[in-house]
Order: sequence, then C-alpha cells, then structure tokens
Amino acid sequence: MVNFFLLILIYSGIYALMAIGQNLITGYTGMLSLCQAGFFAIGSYVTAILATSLGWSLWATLPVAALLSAMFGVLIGLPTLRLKGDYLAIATLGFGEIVRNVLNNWDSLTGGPMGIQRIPMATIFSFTINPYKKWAFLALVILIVVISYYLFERLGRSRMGRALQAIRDDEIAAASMGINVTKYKVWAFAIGASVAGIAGSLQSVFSLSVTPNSYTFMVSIMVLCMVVLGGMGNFAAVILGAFIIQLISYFPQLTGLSSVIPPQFKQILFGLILVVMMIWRPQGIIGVRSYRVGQKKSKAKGAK
Amino acid sequence: MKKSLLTVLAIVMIAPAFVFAQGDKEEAYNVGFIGPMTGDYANYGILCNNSAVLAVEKFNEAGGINGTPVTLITEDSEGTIEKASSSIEKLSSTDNILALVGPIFTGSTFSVADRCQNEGIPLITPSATHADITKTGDMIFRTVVSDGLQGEVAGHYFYEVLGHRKLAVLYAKNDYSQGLYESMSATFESLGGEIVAAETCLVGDKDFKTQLTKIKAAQPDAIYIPNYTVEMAQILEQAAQLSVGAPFVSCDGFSNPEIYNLAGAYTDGVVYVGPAKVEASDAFNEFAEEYKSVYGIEPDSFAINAYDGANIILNAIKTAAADGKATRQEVRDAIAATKDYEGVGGIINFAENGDLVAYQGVYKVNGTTPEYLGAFQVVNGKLVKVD
Amino acid sequence: MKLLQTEKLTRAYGGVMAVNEVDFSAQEGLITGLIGPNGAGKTTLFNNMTGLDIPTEGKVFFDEKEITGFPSHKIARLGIARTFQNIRLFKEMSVIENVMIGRHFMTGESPHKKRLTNMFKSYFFMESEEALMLENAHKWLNFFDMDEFANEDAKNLPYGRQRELEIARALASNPKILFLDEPAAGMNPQETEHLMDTIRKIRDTGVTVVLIEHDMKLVMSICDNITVLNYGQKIAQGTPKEIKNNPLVIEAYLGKEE
Amino acid sequence: MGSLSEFFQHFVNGLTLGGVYALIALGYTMVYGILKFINFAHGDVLMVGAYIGLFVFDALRGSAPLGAWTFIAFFLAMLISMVLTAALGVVIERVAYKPLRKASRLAPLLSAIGVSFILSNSAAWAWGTQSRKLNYPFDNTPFEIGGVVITPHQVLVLVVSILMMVALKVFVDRSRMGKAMRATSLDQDTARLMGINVNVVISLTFAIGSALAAAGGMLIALDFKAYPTMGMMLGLKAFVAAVVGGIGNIGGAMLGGITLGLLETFGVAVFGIPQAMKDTISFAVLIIVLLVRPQGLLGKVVREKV
Amino acid sequence: MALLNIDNISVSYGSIKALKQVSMHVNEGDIVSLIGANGAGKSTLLKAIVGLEPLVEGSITFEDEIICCDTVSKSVPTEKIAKKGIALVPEGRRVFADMSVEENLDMGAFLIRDEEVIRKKKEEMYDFFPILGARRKQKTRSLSGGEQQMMAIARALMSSPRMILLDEPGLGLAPLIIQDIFDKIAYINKSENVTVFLVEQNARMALKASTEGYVMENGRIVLSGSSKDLLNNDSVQSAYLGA
Repeated sequence: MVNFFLLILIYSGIYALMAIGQNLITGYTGMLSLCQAGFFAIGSYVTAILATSLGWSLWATLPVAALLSAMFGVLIGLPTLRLKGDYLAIATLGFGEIVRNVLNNWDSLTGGPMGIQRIPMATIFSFTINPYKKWAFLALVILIVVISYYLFERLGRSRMGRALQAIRDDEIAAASMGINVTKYKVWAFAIGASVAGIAGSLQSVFSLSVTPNSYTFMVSIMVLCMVVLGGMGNFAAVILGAFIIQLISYFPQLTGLSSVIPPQFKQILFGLILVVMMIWRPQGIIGVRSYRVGQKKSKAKGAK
Repeated sequence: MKKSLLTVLAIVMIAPAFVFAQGDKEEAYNVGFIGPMTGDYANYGILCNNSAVLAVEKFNEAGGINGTPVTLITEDSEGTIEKASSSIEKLSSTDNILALVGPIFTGSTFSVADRCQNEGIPLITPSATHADITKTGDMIFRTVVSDGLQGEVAGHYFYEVLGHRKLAVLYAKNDYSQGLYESMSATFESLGGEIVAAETCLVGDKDFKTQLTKIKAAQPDAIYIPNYTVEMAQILEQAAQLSVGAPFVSCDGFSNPEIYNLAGAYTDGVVYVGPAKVEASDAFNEFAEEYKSVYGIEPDSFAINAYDGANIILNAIKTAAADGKATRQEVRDAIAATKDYEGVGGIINFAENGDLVAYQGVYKVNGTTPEYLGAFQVVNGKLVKVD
Repeated sequence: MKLLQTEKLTRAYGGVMAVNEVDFSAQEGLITGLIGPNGAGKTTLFNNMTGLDIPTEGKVFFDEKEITGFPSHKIARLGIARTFQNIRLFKEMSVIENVMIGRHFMTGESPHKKRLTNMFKSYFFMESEEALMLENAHKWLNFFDMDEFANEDAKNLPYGRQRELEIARALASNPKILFLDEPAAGMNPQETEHLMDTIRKIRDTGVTVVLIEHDMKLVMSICDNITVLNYGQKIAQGTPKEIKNNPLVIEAYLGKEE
Repeated sequence: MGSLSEFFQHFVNGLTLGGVYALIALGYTMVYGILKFINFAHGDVLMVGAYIGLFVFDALRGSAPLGAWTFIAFFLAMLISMVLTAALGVVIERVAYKPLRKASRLAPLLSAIGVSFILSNSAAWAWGTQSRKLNYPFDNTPFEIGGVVITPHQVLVLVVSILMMVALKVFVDRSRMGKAMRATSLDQDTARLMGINVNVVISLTFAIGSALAAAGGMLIALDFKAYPTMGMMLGLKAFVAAVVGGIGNIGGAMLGGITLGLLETFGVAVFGIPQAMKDTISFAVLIIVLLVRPQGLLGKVVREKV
Repeated sequence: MALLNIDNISVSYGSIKALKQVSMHVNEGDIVSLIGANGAGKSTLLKAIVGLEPLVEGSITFEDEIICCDTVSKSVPTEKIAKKGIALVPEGRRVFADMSVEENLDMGAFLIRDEEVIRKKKEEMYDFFPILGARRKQKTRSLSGGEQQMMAIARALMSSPRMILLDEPGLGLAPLIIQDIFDKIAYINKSENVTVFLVEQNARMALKASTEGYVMENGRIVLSGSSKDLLNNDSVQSAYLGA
C-alpha cells in the first residue's frame, strides 16, 4: 500500500524531470515541442546499453545520457527551430516517432522489439539502490528532482532565463535587443532534452528493462499535459502537474477500484480533464509566475 | 486562485486517503492479473483476462477455498513496462496477491517476473514466449511453449514433412513474432533451407501489399507468418488480392478462431503449428461454449492458456490453504508440484525451470475448419511424431 | 561625422520597390527625422538598417564599417537600438525585466567564453552582475519617471507608458544610435510635448537619434536634419526649414496645386 | 527490384495507400484551413464513422447475398453514417473547441487530444477492442492488367478520393457557403461584417469534414477493418500528408497523400528500408518538407510583418 | 431623428479603458466625421458599433433599436448588425486577399440571395470604380493600396447599406488617391442616400468632406460641432493640423 504510493511518487519524479525540461522549452521559450519521449528513450537506452554491455554504473552513464540527449536536442533543434507553433509540434512529434522506430529496428544495438533486460541496479558506494525497496530509490529520485529544480529555477531567473522569456514574448524584439535567438533556442532545446535523458536513465535502473513501446508519443503528450496542468513557465507548478497527472493515471489502482471501473474509464477521464482544463483554466492550476526583481523582491517572494 | 489551490489540495489529500482506507483485508485469497486492457494491444489482454475471470468465478461457485471466495484483481499494463511494473507493485503491496496470471507480452513479463521473483510471488504467463523468461527464477512458470520449442518443430515440419526449401517470412517487429521467426529460421536454415525474403511489419499495420509484392517476386515455396490474428487475416486477404500463389504456414496465433471471421475462406490450406491437443475434450468444449456465451467471442490459444494457468493457481492455493493459511511460497511449491494436470488445452506439466512441457500440434485448415495432423516433438535434432 | 549611412539601399518585394536606391545618413550627436506619407518605405528602410530585413542591393555603414546583412542581434551589439511602430514589448514579463533585457548582451562572459558555466552559474556568482543590471534598469526607469511600475507586467501599462518603456529598454543597451519608429503615435499633445523633451534629453546624453514620425510639429521642432521619402525614393534632405519650403515635399503631402 | 510488372504493382499499391491518406487528409486540411488548428480528434471521428457505417450496413444487409441490394445498402449506410458523424463533429466543435477560439494555440490542440482520448476509449468500452470486418458489398475479386493485380476496392478508393477532392474544391470555390468558408478562413471579423455567421460556417466545416471522414472511414474499414485505435496512426499519417501537400489546400491534401503513399511503398520496395521503419520515411519526409518548403508543396508563403 | 445613437458607452482592453463614456449621434443622410490622433480610440468606436468590441457600459441604438449594450445576450451579433444595414469598411482595408475582386464583392452581397440582384450590383460597382471592373478576376492581393481601398468600399456598398462606416480610408495612400476616394464617398452619400460615418486622422480632409464632426482624444469626445466650426477652431488646428 505505502509502497504503491511511493511508486507513484517515483514515477511522478521521473516525469517531473521531463516536465521540467519541457517547461524550459515550451513554458519559457514558447516552442511547442512534442518529443520528450524521444529524449527519454535515448536516455533510457544509453544507460541500458552501457550498463549491460560495458558494465558502467549509473553514475557513469548519467552524464552520457544527458549529453547524448542534448546532442540529439541540438540535432533536431538546429534545423527545425525556425518552424513555428503547430509545425514545430508535428516535426518534433515525427522526430520522437523516428527515435522509437530506430530503437525497434536496430536489433544489434538495442535488442529490437525485445528490448534490453536485466539492467544492473544503481549503487551508491557499495549500497545498492534497489528499486524494490522504494524508499531508497525515491530518495534518489527526489534528490535528482530537487537538484534539477534548483538548477532550472536558477536558470530561469538568470540572464538566460530572461532571454528565453523575451524570445517567447517577441522574437523580433529580442533579436533587436542583441539576443542571439537561434543560439538560445538551441540551448533551451538541448538543456530541456538533457533532463529528459536523465529521467530516462532513472527509468532504466528503476524498471530494469527497456522496450521501445514504452516511449510512444503518448508519453510526450502526458508530459505536455503536466506542464499545461501545472502552469507554464513555473517549475514548481510543473512538478505538481506531474504528480497530479500520475495520480490520475493511477486513480483506479489507488482507489482499489481497478476491477470495478472499466479500464477505459481512466483514459476517458484523462481526456475529459484535458478538455475541461483547457476551457476552465488554460493557464494551469497554479498559473504563470513571473519573477519580480528589484525593490519588491522580498515582498513578492513572501506573498507567494 | 485560492479556490483552485484548494481543489488541488483536496485531490492530493483525498487520493492517498482512499489508499489507506482500503486497508489489508484479513484472510483474503487474492490472485492478480496483468495485461494490456487499453491501447493498441488491448485485445490480447482482454481475451486472457476473460479466461481468468471465468476460471475464478467457476472456482468460487464450486465453493472457493473452504467457503472463502478467491478474488481476481485485474490491472492494466497498457502494453508498457512502466504500467506493468506499477501494476505488480500495486498487486503485491496493496492486494497482497498469492499468485499472478500474466503479463501478456514478453517485454513487460521480464520486468514483472524480476519483481515477482524478488517478492516471492508465483507467476504464470499464458503467452510470453521468449526463451529466457523462465530463467528469471523458480517463481516463474508458463502455460505457453517457449519460442524455441515451437520454432524448432515448425522449422523441421516445414522442411521435412511439407518439403519446402525456400521460405519467405513476414513477421512483426515485436518480441513474440520476431522470436518465432528467429527460432524457426535458425532450424530451417540449419536443415539446408533458405529464407528468400524476410519482411517486417508493425503490430497494428493494415497494409501489407508492399511486403507481399516483394515476397511474390522472390518466389518462395511457402510464406511463414508468425504473427497476430488480425494481421494474419489481413495478410491472407491481401495476398489473395495480389494473387500470391504460395501457400501460407503459421504459428499458434492462428489458433484464435477469430481468424475465420476476419479472413474467411482465405484461411483455406494454411498449415500452422500450435498447442498440441488431447482429443477435443469435454472440458475444452464446455469451456469454449461458456466463454462464448459470456463474452460473445471465442477464446484464442492464449486465452486457453490463461484459463489453464488460472486454474492451476487456484488449485495450488487450495492445496496450500489445506492447513488453514496459504503463503506465496506454499502456492509456488504447489504449482511446481502440478503433475499431469488435465487442462482444457491439454495435459500440463512443468519442467524444472518452469517451462511448459508440451508437444507441438500441427493443424491444416480445410475451408475454415482446422484439421489436427498430430503432435510433434524434436528429439536429438529429429522430428518425432508423438502418439 | 556620419555615424550611420546607407549607399543606394534598395529593397524590393517581388516587383515592388519598397525602398529604391536611398542614400540616407545620420550625423553623430544629432536628431535625424525620417518622414514621408504612409507607405513611403520609412519602416522598410529602418528594418534594413537594423538587420530585420536584408537589402536587395546597396550597403549600410555604421561607424565607417559595413554592416550590410548582419543579423539583428549582431547589429544591436554594435550599439544600434530601436523601437517599433506597433509596440513590441515582452508582454508577460515585468517592466524591470524588460529593461534588463536591453542590457542582456553586455552581461555574462559572452559571447565566447565559458558559455556552459554561465548558464548554470550559481545565483551567488551572478549576484553582483545582477545588481549592476538592476541598478542600470532602475536608472532608465527613473529617467522616464516610471520606477514605480517596475514590477508591473509590461502588458498592464497604459499605452503611453508602454511606448516609453520601449524606449527605456532600447536605451538600456547603451546604444550609440537610437531608432524610434513613430514614438508619438497614439499620444495626446501633452504626452507628445513631454516626449519631445525626453528625446532632446536623450540626444544630450550623447546618443544619436533617428526617428520616423507623422506629427509634423514634433518633427519640425526637434529634428536637426530631416530626410523625406516618397514612393521608396528620397525626395529631399535638409534642415526643417528647408524641408518646409521644399515644393517636392509639399506636393507629396498635400497633392499638386491645381 | 525485379520486373516491370513488380514496379507497377508497387506503384498501384502506393497509389491506393496514398488515396487512403488523402481521404483523411482532406478533413484535416479543411479544419486547419479555417481555424488554423490541428484537429487531433479527426482520426477518431473517422473511426466512429466507420463503426456506425458497419453497424448500419450489417443491419440493412441482413443475410442478403452480394448483389445490387448490398451495393445500395452500403451507400445507404454510408449516407446515414455521414449524417450522424457530421452531427458528432458539430457537437465536438461546439463543446470542446468553440470556447477556445480566442485562447492560445496550445489550448485547442490539447483539447483535441482530450477528445481523441474520449472517443477512442469510449469506442473500446462500448464496442470492444477486437477488429471488426466490414464486408465488401461487391465482389472484390482482383483483376489483372499486364501482370499488375488490382482489386475493385483499390479502384473505388482512388475514385472516391478524387471525386471527394473535386466535389470539395468545387463547393469551396463556387458555392455561396464555400466562399463564405474561405472568407472566414482569411479574416473572421471581416467575414462577420459581411453578414456571415461565422459560427454556422465553422459548424458546417466540421460537419463536412466529419462526413468526409465517415465515408473515408467506411472505405478504409473495408480493407483495414474497424477497430477503436484505427484513427491514431492513420490520422497522424494523413496529417503529415496534409502538411506535405500544403495544409489548407484541398489539392495539396490529395497530392500530399499520394506522395506519401508512393514514398512509403517505394522506400520499402526499392531502397530496402524495412517495412517496420516506414513511419520513419513519412516523418523524415515531413521534417524535410517543413525545412525546405514549410508551406508544403502547394501552400503559400505568409510573411510576418514587422 | 438620429439614425445612429451612441449613448454613454465605454470599452476596455483588460485594464486599459479605450473608450470612456462616449456619446454621439449620426443623422440620416449626413456625412459625419470623427477625427483624432492615432490610438485615440476611433477604430475602437467603429468596432463597437458593429459589435466587434463588447461594451462595458452604455448602449448603441440604430433606428431606435438597441444593437449593442453591456450585456452580450441583449446585443445583436455582428452578422445581424450587418443585416440591419450598417456596413463597415475596416481599417487597413482587410480585403480577402486570396479571393478575386469578384469573389470579394460576392462576399459583400452575402446577405442577398437573388443572383440577378447581385450581378446588377456588381456591374454598378464596376461602373463606379472602373479599375475594379478591369481587375475583377485578379486576386485582391495583387491590387495596389488605393485599388484595395476602392474594393473595400465597393464590397461594403454591395449590400445596399443604410449607413457606411469608413475607418481611415486614406491610410497609406497618396494624396491624389485620397482625394479621389473622398469624392466617391461624397457621391455615394448624395446619389444613394447612404449615411456616412467617417473616421480619419487627416483632419482637414475629413472635416472638409463632412457636415458634422467630432474630435476624440484619449477615448473621450472632446469637441463636437459643425465641420466648418471645427475646421476654424484654434485648438483643433493646433493639436491636429500641426499649424
């Protein structure tokens, strides 16, 4: 019982990482990207492959996963960034599907549709972070989420965060203010992708096996929903969004009604929430919080 | 703003409250089921779940365990590892299940099996065929034959009995289908046969004309389609539309009678390797009729496996509970001790590693009725007809 | 000295010559007006000088270096700032953040050193730089007497204030030259009067100003030099007095006497 | 690749697959043309249309053998399905999209994803997840021309998609309401100034788009069967086709569909890309087209004014 | 009797009040002009009249019937206002750029069902604006600014409106073309007895063309009277004519 709740928290954490990245890309920079699942998959497979075939530890694979995801972020980012709105959404959605397709067909590297099994568990010093004993793993996830949150929150407040928001609000004006729009967009994409890669690594050492069909574009859409539900441009809200979406998606199990409720009802409910939220509160549950700087800083902080 | 925050807080607070209010019931006999109930693969999960539900209902009608009914708890894996592993988490910790039927697909079975082994929950999968699954440990059983076994018999039968030398294959890029293709082709090629075309598809594809056109051009003796019901029906129909002349050979997926509804007369002449059958037993007929009357559709071979698997578990719980209380380990031991269980799909025995000990049946479809050609086994690299 | 000048600058859209072989120049330290009837090509000329558009032909020089075809962020870094006809603020950001963006490129170890470390650089390291940015931003808000709005969202400011904020943002980048595209549009006479003072003040700080404006009163009273465009071509250049009496200009504005 | 007949066989296969994409792409293009948003639920509306058609056809046909009556019954069923599905489309628009017309572009997109979820899962719940066969109302025995095998169904799909395209084009270009649609897509406020009731026009757009989807859904279900998730991938592909052709452009939807069908087929047939990778072909084509010619093959460039 | 009566209306964009308690009226058969600087709220007023901007207070009546008020349910939607005989030529012309001249005119006659009437009306327009007749099959996109403006006016006249609202018809046009357009407006007013409500930045031209005038500044009407008086009013001169 408690364990199941912990599991939801762990998944909330893993998804929160993706949502944080998505928030940087969509909430801050205003680019509607739909390929977090692709970066998530890349991160998962990097860890899975390096850990099973080369025996690397999680800690060695994490940076590789983050870097490789970021690289793919740049790869997809550079050519597609001049696309706007819906077009960017479809192009990135296509990229996510291509990643899954490649993973499913590159049998020699990824095990094809069988995926990769028996991924070694993560360890800290000689202590194994056993995914069956939820507390330790949850602690690991929370640690990484907190670090990411801290870094991204700082990033959001830094000159870069400000530049990204400026690009979101008005690209042309931003360029006229000396901001290199392309550079920042690519960076946002790369950084947003890299946390998704890290989330993927964690997912690998948590479920201990990976298969391509876990990374469908539904994952990207779920992540986007988390950002929208929580409130775009607000990292804390996005983490809450991740938690709420996970609660909804495990609602039947949580309430012990999974045998009573037809399985489709959860998905229907999910759809309803999307529609109702968009009509009722499109800015998200918490909404956007723009930073106040200057003389009223402390006051603004206290009010929140 | 305040209102919405309150709403959120309410959701956050209430949901876990539900969880804890549930509590663990005393002396409940819970059995879990995991399979895809929604999403692209839902059909396979639902067919098997129906069987498990039916088995438990009949068991409870017959008195359950000393009057206490067994509860079946179904969880949806959505066909992904993530949901499958959270499902087992919930079944294990919340429902405290004694044993598990499922999962359906190889990928999620690996991850669920790891977890079951770790928790000491006995697991019987009705459909995950990957050879390595039972290597996970002593808690893992299956009522379906592994890819290796079926593919081996298929390879021998196609080469030796049917006399094919050039085979084309059209398989799905998924664990089950690719597993069968690999083991069949390994055997077939080792015997001297040649795979002249190996085309792929995805589960859910509907258009196979490109692959079939290529296969037709490769002029094979026969076309092997280790695939799923709907896809196979589609392949057969489109092959006819393209006037592909070569005969088709197939796998246990073909034992789903739904294929005759979907593909009709196109199934004529297909030879397939499936579970061996003891003379169409009364038990089987009774099950099939009941299944059809309750769910309106006919069970496929995986559903049959799931029914047998569920019953083996139920009997094991009964045995284990003879002393008043059943533990997972006792249930596991009782399952392992199952001997010559007369299931609806045939006689069931488990090998040391938990694999199903079974012969392979070969069938030939005449019109839309499968004709049983007998059971086969490969012994020391030779195909042997049993019985 | 000519701080900025164009040489036969031409911009064609399809077959239409929006700007046709225009030689424009702005003297350092002065206010140059760019006038002409609607559709004369004034904004197009602005866009071609500030990198938002690339000339089909001709050259642009700034500080005696050619800058033709530079992307706008590079041009901004050289010390060219501008405002827009249809105000382009960062609407969802606060007023002070808008001004801080103006200083963006002057901060960080940009453009080439230690980019990555910069991005995640701890708040504490950035504190001093942030403080400088803030100080500068407040300075410009005070210049426009709008420091009290520092924490408002830009979109909530009244119209006139938005125009001023846009100018403040441009000034925060410490430009050598400032392009104003119809700064008085939508202002009432008092506001316009005030704006004229402000523009003079800006010039007095040493910033060269180029402005497009329809309000003749404003143009005539504050500009040191005026260039007139009509149908994409330069038809006149000179002091306000010369322009007022130029028959070509009168014809462009009022139509031919019959 | 072997013989010439094999080449033409692939060509015919690709053409009909393209015809299927084009059928669906028409609906996407109509809605996008007017409201500038991706109606993610379009594929699911198509699925509902296919199911309704299937049920009505089965009921009408009873146990009648193939013949004139089955043919008539099929088109009757199609008509009924088109009407009902059109109503569904209108209801969806009113409930889920209309309140969001003034919202950010993200909002209707997500709302549409929500509707897609609701439709496909409701269908799975109500009608089961198994594939259902919609029987051919005519004899689908293939015929051969010069070694190339063609089925009557393939011909039907191509003919119907071309007919629909032409009918739609004529309607939009010539009719009063069609012109009102174009006016609405170009400038809603000004359209209202002309006395055009924009709400009616948008409802009509959804009605027509959904009716087309229903007809397309039935034709597709003949070959591909009907199942609750049929709208997903087909819908995505059709959307890619619409974008490749130039979204908002009716002829473009057709061209994009056919292009995509042929590319997928020949990518596999000629370049030996595994069929399981064919989605990669579509999406790669999409990305390339978006980069090289973002407005699509037949689309128009829109320049942002500064 | 006033054809159009605007009673104490206000319009807001978020927190910004674009119109503040504006009252005015337009008599049947008149040409009334509204002048003021860019951003004074002139276009907002026109949009409010045709129902494109919701009122926060006040009401607008046309022929003694309320067409706009502060409750949406009691207000008449834009398309119905068009039906009552008010036609707006919007600022920046807003032509349907991808449609031909003829199709644009067809749209102007959307409310007329009789094909014959539409055909006649179009011929009338082609006679009145010969340049449009010459370009009837061309996409409107390819027309020059002046031609587009003529087309926008012709489109508005297609429905035989009782009253035509013109939002800066001279915007972006060469003076000679503006003069031509103003002449046409005067002609329409006389020959077709169409009431004209004209919004212009070019004060002198507008006042010369009109009988009555209103001056708007920051969302308020600050002056009104006969055009002649306004033209000679000192404060108007200094503020708007740059004299």
